Amino acid sequence: MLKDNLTNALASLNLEKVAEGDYAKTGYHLEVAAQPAQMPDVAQAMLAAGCFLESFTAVDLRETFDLVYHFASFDELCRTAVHVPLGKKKGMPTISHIYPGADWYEREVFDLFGIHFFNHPNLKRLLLPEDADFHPLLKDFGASQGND
Amino acid sequence: METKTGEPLIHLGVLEEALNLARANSLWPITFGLACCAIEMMAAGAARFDLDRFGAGVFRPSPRQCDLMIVAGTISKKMAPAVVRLYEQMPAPKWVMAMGNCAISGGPFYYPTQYAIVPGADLIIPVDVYVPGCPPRPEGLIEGILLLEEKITKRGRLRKFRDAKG
Amino acid sequence: MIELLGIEEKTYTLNLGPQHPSTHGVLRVVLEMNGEFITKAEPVIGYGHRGHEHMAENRNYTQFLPNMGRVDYLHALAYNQCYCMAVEKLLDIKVPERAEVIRVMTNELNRITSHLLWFGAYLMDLGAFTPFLYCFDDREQILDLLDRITGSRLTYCYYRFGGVPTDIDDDFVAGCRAFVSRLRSRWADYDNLVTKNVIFINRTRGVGIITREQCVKYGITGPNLRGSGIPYDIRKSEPYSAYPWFDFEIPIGSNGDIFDRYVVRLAEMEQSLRIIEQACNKLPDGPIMAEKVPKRIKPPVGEVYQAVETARGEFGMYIVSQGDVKPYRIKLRTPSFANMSFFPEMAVDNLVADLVANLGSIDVVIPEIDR
Amino acid sequence: MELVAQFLGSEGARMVVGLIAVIALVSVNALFLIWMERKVAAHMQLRPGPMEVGPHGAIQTVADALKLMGKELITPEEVDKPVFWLAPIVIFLPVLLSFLVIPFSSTWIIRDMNVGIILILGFSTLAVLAILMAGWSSNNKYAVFGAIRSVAQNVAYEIPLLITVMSIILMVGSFKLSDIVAAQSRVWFVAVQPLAFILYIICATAETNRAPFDIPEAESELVAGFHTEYTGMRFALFFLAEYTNMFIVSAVATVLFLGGWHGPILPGVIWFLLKVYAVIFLLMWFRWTFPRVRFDQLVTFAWKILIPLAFVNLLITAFVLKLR
Repeated sequence: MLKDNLTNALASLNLEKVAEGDYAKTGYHLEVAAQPAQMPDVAQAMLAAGCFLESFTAVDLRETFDLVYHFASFDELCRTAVHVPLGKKKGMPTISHIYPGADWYEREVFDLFGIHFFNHPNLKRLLLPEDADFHPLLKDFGASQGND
Repeated sequence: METKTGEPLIHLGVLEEALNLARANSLWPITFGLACCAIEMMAAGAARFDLDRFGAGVFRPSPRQCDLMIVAGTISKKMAPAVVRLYEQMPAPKWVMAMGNCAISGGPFYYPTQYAIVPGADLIIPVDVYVPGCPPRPEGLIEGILLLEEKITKRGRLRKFRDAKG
Repeated sequence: MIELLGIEEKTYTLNLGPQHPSTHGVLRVVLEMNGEFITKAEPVIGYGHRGHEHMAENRNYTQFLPNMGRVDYLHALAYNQCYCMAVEKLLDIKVPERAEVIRVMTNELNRITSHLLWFGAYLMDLGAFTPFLYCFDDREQILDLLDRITGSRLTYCYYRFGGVPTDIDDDFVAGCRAFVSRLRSRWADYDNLVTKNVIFINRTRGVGIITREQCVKYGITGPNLRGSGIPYDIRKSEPYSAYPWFDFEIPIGSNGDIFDRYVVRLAEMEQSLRIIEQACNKLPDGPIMAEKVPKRIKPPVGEVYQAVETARGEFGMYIVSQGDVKPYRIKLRTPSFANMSFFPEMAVDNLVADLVANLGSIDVVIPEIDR
Repeated sequence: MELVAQFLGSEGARMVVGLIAVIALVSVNALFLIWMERKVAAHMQLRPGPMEVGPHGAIQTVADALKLMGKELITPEEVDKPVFWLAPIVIFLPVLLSFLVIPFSSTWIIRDMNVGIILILGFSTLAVLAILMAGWSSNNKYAVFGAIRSVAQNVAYEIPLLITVMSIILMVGSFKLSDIVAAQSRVWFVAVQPLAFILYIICATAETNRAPFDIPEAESELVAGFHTEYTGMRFALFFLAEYTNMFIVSAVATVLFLGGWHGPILPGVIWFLLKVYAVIFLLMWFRWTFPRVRFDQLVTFAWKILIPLAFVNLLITAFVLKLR
């Protein structure tokens, strides 16, 4: 079972939380919470287990960011959600050297939230024009910015 | 030669009318789609609707060889300079059709704090015909083309049809 | 030879797009070229960025519903369905059986339109114009059917939280049956015109190979993945809606080249026809809307991830609810985004002609990448 | 001067009439062919094609031509101006001159030169020069691509074309087009030399840059190829040259393989034109059926398959002729 394998592999990483998810409610089989510095190790473990990075995004919780990585596998139904809390004005280690597909996801998050990723090979705006000076998905982006 | 905005230097009467008639019946659009509406534009050129019947089916990929720019879809702020540039690359006389609500006014994507789109093609280039819809049906696009013909020749099939209907 | 002559080899940049006939909209690829060979390809995306995710935070749940048809306008109903399912999961609504079957039927019809359009547009990329028109002719038949019950031709917004708003009638079922037999009779034409064409085979065999490892690293899904021989299809691996009730197969390729992807897409259309046929035969009676759908959608605090299989691959929606009438955060995990991020690796060391062939073969919809 | 006077004296009137007829034919033919292409394409694609301008869109191309004449002529700033202006004229001249030697019937021929076929093949090479000029001077990367591809393609396909034609010339023993037609009064050469005919049609498609060998202007790859930057009438000249070129290669195919003006009942000219348009229809059929060949595959195909085949064909022809 992939779920058990993953639980075992992640157990050695000393993470905050590795728990079974409520699949019927959230769609996760495994819920993980990790610190920013632990993320590359988690990604390495995921890759070793044959999982692919389904999606990566951030949620602006006003005081902090919540970074959410979703992993799944082509062989077995097992979706893992990894939540990483990140303080504002802090950076995040990249996992794009482990999952090249994360390259664009991280650029997108940088673009829309302004989160910096350390050691990212090509961290520049992805969706917005290069001369844009705002991060639209921050919760305080609103009446003052944008136009019209 | 004449420019789009100014009056022609010399009026050539019948020749001018013949030219306009030719122009109206040979509107070559540029292969240029921005979003959803582009699919309906393709559908209008395809088997069932066939824009080619009106001589408007020759989609040219190079702006240098086009007469008509169909702005089919949402113009994002990133894309806006490219749209203007394409318009400038087209040789006069040239026409622009705003297809779909996004190109007319920003459509469903326009709201007070939006940051991504240009609400309306007419903010960046002059538009001759507006075809509303989200997306407009191919019939709508054809009507737009006929309206443009009417605008160019000051008469047209469409007007005749409308008059007959009363 | 060049070294002998003492000529310095120089590369140059070629800007493909944002307006280029083969970029299917507004993609720009900055190419570094050595002669006709590509040494580096960097896609520049965002020319179709419309801010769907920002919009979601400024709309309530129902108001955001029409947006889904505009994320990926070619397979609008799958995106529509994903959003409905995600919200239904948040609200704990169970959709009636009849509605689920109707959803599957319309969704599969829509999948065929998407594959047909890919087929035509891809052949147009390769320089054959006529298949495009053939496909559009077939596609119009489906659009007629869907137009009758959904009211639009392209950007459908047919599914609602809890079911579907309008029921289908016998005419629709009869129309579906007629369409199934019509499209089946066309396969021979398509095969003769394209699949057996030597030029087509030469251009697609052994070109643009995607390996299993690359799929894992980039998160490639959909026919691109199945062309590489991995039978991963959300409809089977994580069955949703009415799919478990139907009998269908997941076609896979073996080499992972363009030709395999092409064959997989054609075979998928046939499988969709099978699903539609079965659905026509065993359409259950009953209500089409769940009973306890609240007037005001206000899900409890929580988060949900819902995935569906679209024509391009896995579409996932991540919704964070803070118990408000507006979603707190909606993330759209679009398949083309992941598929496209692999493109630079695919394009390198190939000819420009192959670049066009590769780009077409991964079946991207630009506004879906840019959202 | 004396030479010119002498030339005009003996053949002058014929030449002047001929040239006027050729120019008329070229324009009418191009207008007709473009209309025909659109109609053929449309009917193959389950649609009606031009319908509204004239009966069945018959004067659609007249409208197109008039419109193109009225368009602004843009000369982009960065182009090499003299070359840019010359290219459309240069591409048009050789195709015009080729008409001099085409035998429409035993009498309808402007000048029956004894090197007719060589003249046509020679002039057809000039068209490549014009494409190169157009692409190079445009100072546009896509256009340069188109130009370079065009040169490589034409060099590759001219060789098998020449060798194939050579096998026919061996059989007739003359470069004169009327002699070649006369030699087919009983059996058309397509029956004697089927392989040569196929080779010729393939090479002719490549020579005229038409699908599946339309890579110099490959729409989905190079936008519009070598004429990306051309507008209005200049672009129209390229268009006109393409269709006239089609007429010429089809006329040569008719002369070499399909018995030229020979045919029962109807006058020779009609038969000749019928055959030419039948070949053109074949070329159109190709275009609307096949996908585009990739550039390297195209060149490989020419060098590795067509040229050896053409040589084999030539050798067999020579051998059989020697035995007879």
